[in-house]
Amino acid sequence: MAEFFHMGGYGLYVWGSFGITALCMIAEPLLLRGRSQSIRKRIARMARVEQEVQQ
Amino acid sequence: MTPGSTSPSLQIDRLCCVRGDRTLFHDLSFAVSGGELLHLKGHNGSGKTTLLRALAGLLLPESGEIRWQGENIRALREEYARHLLYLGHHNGIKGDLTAVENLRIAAILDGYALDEETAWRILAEIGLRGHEDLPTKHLSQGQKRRVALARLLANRATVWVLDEPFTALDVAAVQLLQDVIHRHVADGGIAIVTTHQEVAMIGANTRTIELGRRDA
Amino acid sequence: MTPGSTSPSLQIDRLCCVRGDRTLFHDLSFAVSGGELLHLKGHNGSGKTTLLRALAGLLLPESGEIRWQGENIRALREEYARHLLYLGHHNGIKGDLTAVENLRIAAILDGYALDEETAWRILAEIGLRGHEDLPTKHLSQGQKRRVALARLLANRATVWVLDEPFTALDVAAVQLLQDVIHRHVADGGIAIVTTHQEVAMIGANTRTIELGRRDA
Amino acid sequence: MSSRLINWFKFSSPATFYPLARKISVASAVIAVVLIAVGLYMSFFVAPTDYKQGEGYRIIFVHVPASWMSMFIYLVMAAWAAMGLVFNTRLSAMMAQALAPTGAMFAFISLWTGSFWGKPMWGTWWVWDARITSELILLFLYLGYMALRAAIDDPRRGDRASAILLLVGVVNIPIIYYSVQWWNTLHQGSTIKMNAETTMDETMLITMLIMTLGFWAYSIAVAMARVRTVILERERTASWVRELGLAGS
Amino acid sequence: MLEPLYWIIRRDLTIAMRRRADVFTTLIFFVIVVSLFPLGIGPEPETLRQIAPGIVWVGALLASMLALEQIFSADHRDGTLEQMLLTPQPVSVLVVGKILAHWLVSGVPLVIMAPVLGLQYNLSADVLLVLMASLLLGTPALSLIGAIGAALTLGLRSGGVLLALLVLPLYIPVLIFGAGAVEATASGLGGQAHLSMLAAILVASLVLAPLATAAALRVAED
Amino acid sequence: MLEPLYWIIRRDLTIAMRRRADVFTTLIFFVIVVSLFPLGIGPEPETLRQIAPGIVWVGALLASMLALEQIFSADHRDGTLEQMLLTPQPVSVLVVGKILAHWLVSGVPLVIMAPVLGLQYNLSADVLLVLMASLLLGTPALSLIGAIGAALTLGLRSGGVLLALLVLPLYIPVLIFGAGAVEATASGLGGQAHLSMLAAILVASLVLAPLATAAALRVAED
Ligand code: HEM
Ligand SMILES: Nc1ncnc2c1ncn2[C@@H]1O[C@H](COP(=O)(O)OP(=O)(O)OP(=O)(O)O)[C@@H](O)[C@H]1O
Ligand SMILES: Nc1ncnc2c1ncn2[C@@H]1O[C@H](COP(=O)(O)OP(=O)(O)OP(=O)(O)O)[C@@H](O)[C@H]1O
Ligand SMILES: [Mg+2]
Ligand SMILES: [Mg+2]
Repeated sequence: MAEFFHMGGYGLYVWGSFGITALCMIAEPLLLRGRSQSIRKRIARMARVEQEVQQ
Repeated sequence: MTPGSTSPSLQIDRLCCVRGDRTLFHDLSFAVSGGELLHLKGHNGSGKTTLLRALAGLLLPESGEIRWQGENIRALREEYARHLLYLGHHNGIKGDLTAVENLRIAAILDGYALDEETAWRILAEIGLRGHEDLPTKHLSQGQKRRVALARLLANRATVWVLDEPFTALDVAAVQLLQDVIHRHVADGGIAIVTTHQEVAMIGANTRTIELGRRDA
Repeated sequence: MTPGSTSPSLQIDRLCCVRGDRTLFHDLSFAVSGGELLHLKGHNGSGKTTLLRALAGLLLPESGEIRWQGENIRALREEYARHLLYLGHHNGIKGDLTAVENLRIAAILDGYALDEETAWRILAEIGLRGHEDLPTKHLSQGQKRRVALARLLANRATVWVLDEPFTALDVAAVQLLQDVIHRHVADGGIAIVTTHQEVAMIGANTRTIELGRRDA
Repeated sequence: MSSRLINWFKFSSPATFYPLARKISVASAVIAVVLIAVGLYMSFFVAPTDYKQGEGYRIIFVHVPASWMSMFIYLVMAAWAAMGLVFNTRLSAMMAQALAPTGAMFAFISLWTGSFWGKPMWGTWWVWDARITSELILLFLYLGYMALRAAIDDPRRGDRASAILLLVGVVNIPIIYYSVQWWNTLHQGSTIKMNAETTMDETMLITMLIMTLGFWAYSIAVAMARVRTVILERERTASWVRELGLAGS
Repeated sequence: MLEPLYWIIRRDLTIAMRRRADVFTTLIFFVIVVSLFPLGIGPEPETLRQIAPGIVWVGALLASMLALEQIFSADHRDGTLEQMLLTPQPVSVLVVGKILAHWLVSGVPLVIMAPVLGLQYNLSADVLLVLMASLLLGTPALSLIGAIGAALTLGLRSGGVLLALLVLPLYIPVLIFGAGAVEATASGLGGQAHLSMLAAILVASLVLAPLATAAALRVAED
Repeated sequence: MLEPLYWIIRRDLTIAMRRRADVFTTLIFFVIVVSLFPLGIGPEPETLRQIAPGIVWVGALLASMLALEQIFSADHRDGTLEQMLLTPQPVSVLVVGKILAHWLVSGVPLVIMAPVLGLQYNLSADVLLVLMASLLLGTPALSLIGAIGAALTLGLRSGGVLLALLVLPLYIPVLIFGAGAVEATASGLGGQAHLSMLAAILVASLVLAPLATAAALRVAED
C-alpha cells in the first residue's frame, strides 16, 4: 500500500496532480450548488414579497 | 424644413423595455407623424430616457418594433439616422473644440456642410455671442447646453428627440428653445420631448403621453 | 435645527472672482444671517456656480473675504465645514453603494451617526421607497438627485449651499424640496440657492441677488 | 425543413430548455462518474509502468484530457457566441457563459499537472515551451472573457460584448499558436522539448481516451447545471420562473 | 466616405494639438519604462544587449496600450460618441479615422524615439533600422487590435486594467514577430520573414478590427 | 480620527467587493506583464533567471501604478471627493484610509502572487521569500507615493500617462532597493541592507505622502 502511494519516488508529483484535479472537479459542482441555491432563495423571497404586496 | 413626398411618420409597436429587474413599460404603441409635438411625461424613473434612447436606436428594446416610414429602424440604420436628431442628458460637444468647431463638425458628420459664417450666425442667435471661439470646456453649464442646442438651428433632420432640453437654461433661453421647437413642428417636423418643467409645451398640435405610475 | 448662542451669519466682503479672461463679479458684498433664504439669480454664465463654490470654500477667490461668524472660512476650515452642506451639479453619491449606504457614510463623515432605521425613513420620505437597497447607479437621473437631496433631511448643518437643486426632479419632488428648504429657513438656518426655474422660492424671508448682466 | 427550424427555436427559449438541461445534466453526470472511475482504475492498476519515466508518467492520464478539454471548450464557446450574435438567441450566450469557468478550470489543471510533471522530468517547474506558453495564453483568454462578463452589469450588453471578444479571440488562437511555435523553435538553445514518449502503449492510449470521455461528460454535466443557474439568475422576474415554485428548495 | 474620414482625423488631431502634453506623455512613458529595466536588472552590457529587443518592444506595447485607453473614453463621457453612432456615416469608417488619428499621435513618436533608446542598449545601426521598421509595421496593428478592447471596456469602471487583460494576450503575435525580427537581425539571421509576418498581421487587423470595434461601440452605448 | 478612517476603509472595501473583478484584474495584469517578457526576450532559462528580479519588480510597479489611477478618479467624477473635502474630518486622514484600502485590494494580491511568477523564472525558495518580503515593504510605499501623483493628475484628460510620468521617477528608489534585495540574495550576498532601506522609504512616505496628497486634492477641486 505504502508502495502504491510512493509511486516509485514520484508520489508527490502524481498525487499532487491527481489531487488538485480531483479537488477542482469536486469543488466546482459544490460551488455551483451554492450559487444555484442562493438564486433559488432569492427568487423565493421575491415571490413572497410580491404576495405580501398583493394582500 | 421637411421636404419629402410622403408625410413623415414614426410608429411604435408593442414596445417593451426592461432595465435591471423592472419592466418599465410593455405593449406601448403609438404613432407620431409630421407636424406633431409629443410631450413625454412621467415621474422620476418612469422610463422616459429609456424610451427616447430606444427611439433613437441607441438601445435595443426587449421586444416590439419602432418603424420609420413603415420600416424597422434596426434595418434602416444609417438611413434613419439621416432624419434623426437626438439630444440626451449629455451635451455631446467636445470641451477642447470651440463652439463653432463643434457645430461644424457635427454638421459634416450629419451629412451636410455648414460654412463658418452660418455657424457664427446661429451661435449668436442662441445667445453665445462673444463665446463662439472659446474651448467649450470653459463655458458654464447653461452655455454648454446652448452649444448643444445650436444644432437644432442648423440641422435639417425631421425627427427631433430631446431629453430634458430645458435643464440648465435660463429664462430667455427656455423661451427661445420653445419657439424653435414650435417652428419645427409647424414646418411639418416631428418633435418628441421630455421635460419636468411646466413650460408652455402645450400648443394646438401637442400630444402628451404619460409613462409609469407612481409605485409604492 | 440650529442650536447656538449667537445667530449664524455669513458675510461676503468685496469678493472678486475671475475665470479665464473674464472677471465674473467684483466688489460683491452682502451678508446672510439665520432665517434667511438667498436666491441667487443670473443668466447662463453669470457666475452663480463660481460664487457658490467660493462660498463652500472649494474655490479660492481672486480677492475679498468670506467670513463665517466673523472669521475667514479659509482659517476656519474644518470648523466651517461642520456647519456647511454643499450640493453642486454633481450628486456626490457612489454608484456602487445603495442609497442607504450612501446616506449613512455621508452622515458619518459629516460627524454624526445615522442609524439604519432613520436612513430608511428619510429615503421613504423623499420618495425612494422600494429603491433603498439598489446600487444607486441603477437609478434614473431624478432618483439619483433625490438620494443626494436626502442628505438635507438628515443633516444638521446650518448653511445650505444648493446649486440648481431642482434639476431633473419631477413636480412632486420639486414641491417637497421647496417645503424642506422653507422649513430649514424657518428653523433659523441659512439657505443659498440658485435655480432658473421660476419655482415658488419667494417667501417672506427670501432675498434675491442677481449676478451679471446679459452681455452683448 | 421549416418545422425543424421552429423546433430548434423552441428549444432555444430558456423556459423550455430549463427542464431539458436538468435531464442532460443528470445523465451526463452518471456517465462521467462511471467513466472516470473506470479511467482511474485503469490509470493506476492496469496501465503498466513506463520504462523510461517510471510511475511518474501516470500524470498523463489527467494532464492530456484536461489540456484537450481546455482547448475544445473555448471553440465551443466561440461557436455559441457566433450563434448568439447571428440569431439573437439568448440561450446561446448563456451557454457560452456557463462553459467558461469549466474551460478555465481545465486550463488551470493542465498547467498545474504539467508543472508537476515537469519538475521530476526536467528538474524545473516551468519552461517557456511553445505548447506550455500557448496554454498559459489560453488561460488568460478565459480569464479575460470572465472578467469582461463580470464587469458589465447589464446581462444583454454583456452577452453581446463578450461574444465579440470570443470571436476576436478565436480568430487569434491559431495565430497565437503558430507564432509561439515559431518563437520557440527559431530560438537557439531552447533546452528541453516536450516529446510524446516514442510509441504509446495501447492500454495507455485506451485509458487516456476513457479519461477524456469522462472529462467530456463531466463538462457537459457541469455546464448544463450551470446554465440552469444562469437562466434562473437572468430570468428571475419572468412568470415561468415564478411558476416553478422554488420556495421549498 | 472619405470626407467624414478626413474630418474625424482632423478633429482628433486638432484636439490632440490643443493638449500637446498628451503627445509627449505616451512617449515619455515609453522612455521611462525602457530605461527602468537597467535599474532593476543591473548594468551588465552583455545581458542588456541581449534583452534589448524584447524590452523595447514590451515598452512600446505597454505605452501603446495605455494610450489606447483614451481613444474612445473621452468621446463616450461627453456624449459625442453617442452622436457619432447616430450620424448617417458607417461607424467602421469613423472608427478607422479615430484609430488612424490616434496612431499618428501616439504611435509615430514611439517609432521615431525607439532608435535612441536602442542606442542606450548598444544596438548596432542595422539592428536599429529593423527595430524601427518592425515598430512601424507593428504599432498600427497594436492600435487596431487594442481599439477593440477599448471599445469593449468602454464605460466600465475597471477600464484600464481590464483593457490590459483583454488586449495583451491578443498582442502576443505582434510582440513575438516584432521582437523576433530585431533579434534575428542582431544574431545575423535576417529579420525578413518576421517583418512579412508583421505586415500580414497588420493587413488582417486592418480588415477585421474596425468591424469588431464598431460592433463593440454599438454595444457599449446600449 | 479613527472612526472616519475605519469608515472610509470599510466604504472602499465594500465598493471593491461589489466589483470583485477589479481585484483580480490588477493581479492578472501583473501576471500577464511578467509573462510577456519571455515572449519578447526568448526562452533561455539562464538569461531569464538572471533578469527575473528586475522583471517581477517592474511588473509589480506598473501594476500598482495602473491600479492607482482609479484611487481618486471615480470619487472625483461623481462628486464624492468634493464632498469629502467639505467634511469636518482632516483630509489627510481620509487619504490614509483610501490608500490603505487601495493597497489591501491591489497590493496584497501582488505580494501573494509573486512567488508563483518567480517559479516561472526558476528562482529558488529563499530568493522567493526575499522577493515576497521586498514586495511587502515596497508596494505600500508605491501606493503612498503614487497617490500623490494620482491626486495631482486628477481630472486631467491624459490622466493615465501623465500619472506615469510624474510617479515613475519617484518609484525608482523603491525599484532599485526592491530588485536589489532579491538579486543580492540570489547571488548569495544577503538582502538585509536593501530591505532596511525599503522599510525606511516606507516610513518616510507614510509620514509625508498623505499630507502632500491632501494638498494636491484641494488644488484639484479648485
Ligand atoms: C506546465 C506545463 C505543461 C503544459 C501547460 C502542458 C500543456 C499541454 C497541452 C496543451 C497538451 C495538448 C497538446 C496537443 O494535444 O496538441 C499537452 C499534451 C501533452 N503533454 Fe503537456 N504540458 C505541460 C507539461 C508537460 C510535461 C512536463 C510533459 C512530459 C514530460 C508533458 C507531456 C505531454 C504529453 C505526452 C502530451 C500528449 C501529446 C499528444 O497527445 O500529442 N507535458 N500538454
Ligand atoms: N443602467 C441601468 N441599469 C438598471 N436599471 C436602470 C438603468 N438605467 C435606468 N434604470 C432604471 O430604469 C428606470 C427608468 O430610468 P430612466 O432613466 O429611463 O427614467 P426617466 O423617466 O428618464 O427618469 P428621470 O425623470 O429621473 O430622468 C429607473 O427606475 C432606473 O432604476
Ligand atoms: N474652468 C473654467 N475656466 C475658465 N472659465 C470658466 C471656467 N468655468 C467657468 N468659466 C466661465 O465662468 C463663467 C461663469 O461660470 P459659472 O459656471 O459660474 O456660471 P453659472 O452662473 O453657474 O451659469 P449656469 O447658469 O449656466 O450654470 C462662464 O462664462 C464661463 O465661461
Ligand atoms: Mg431621464
Ligand atoms: Mg451653474
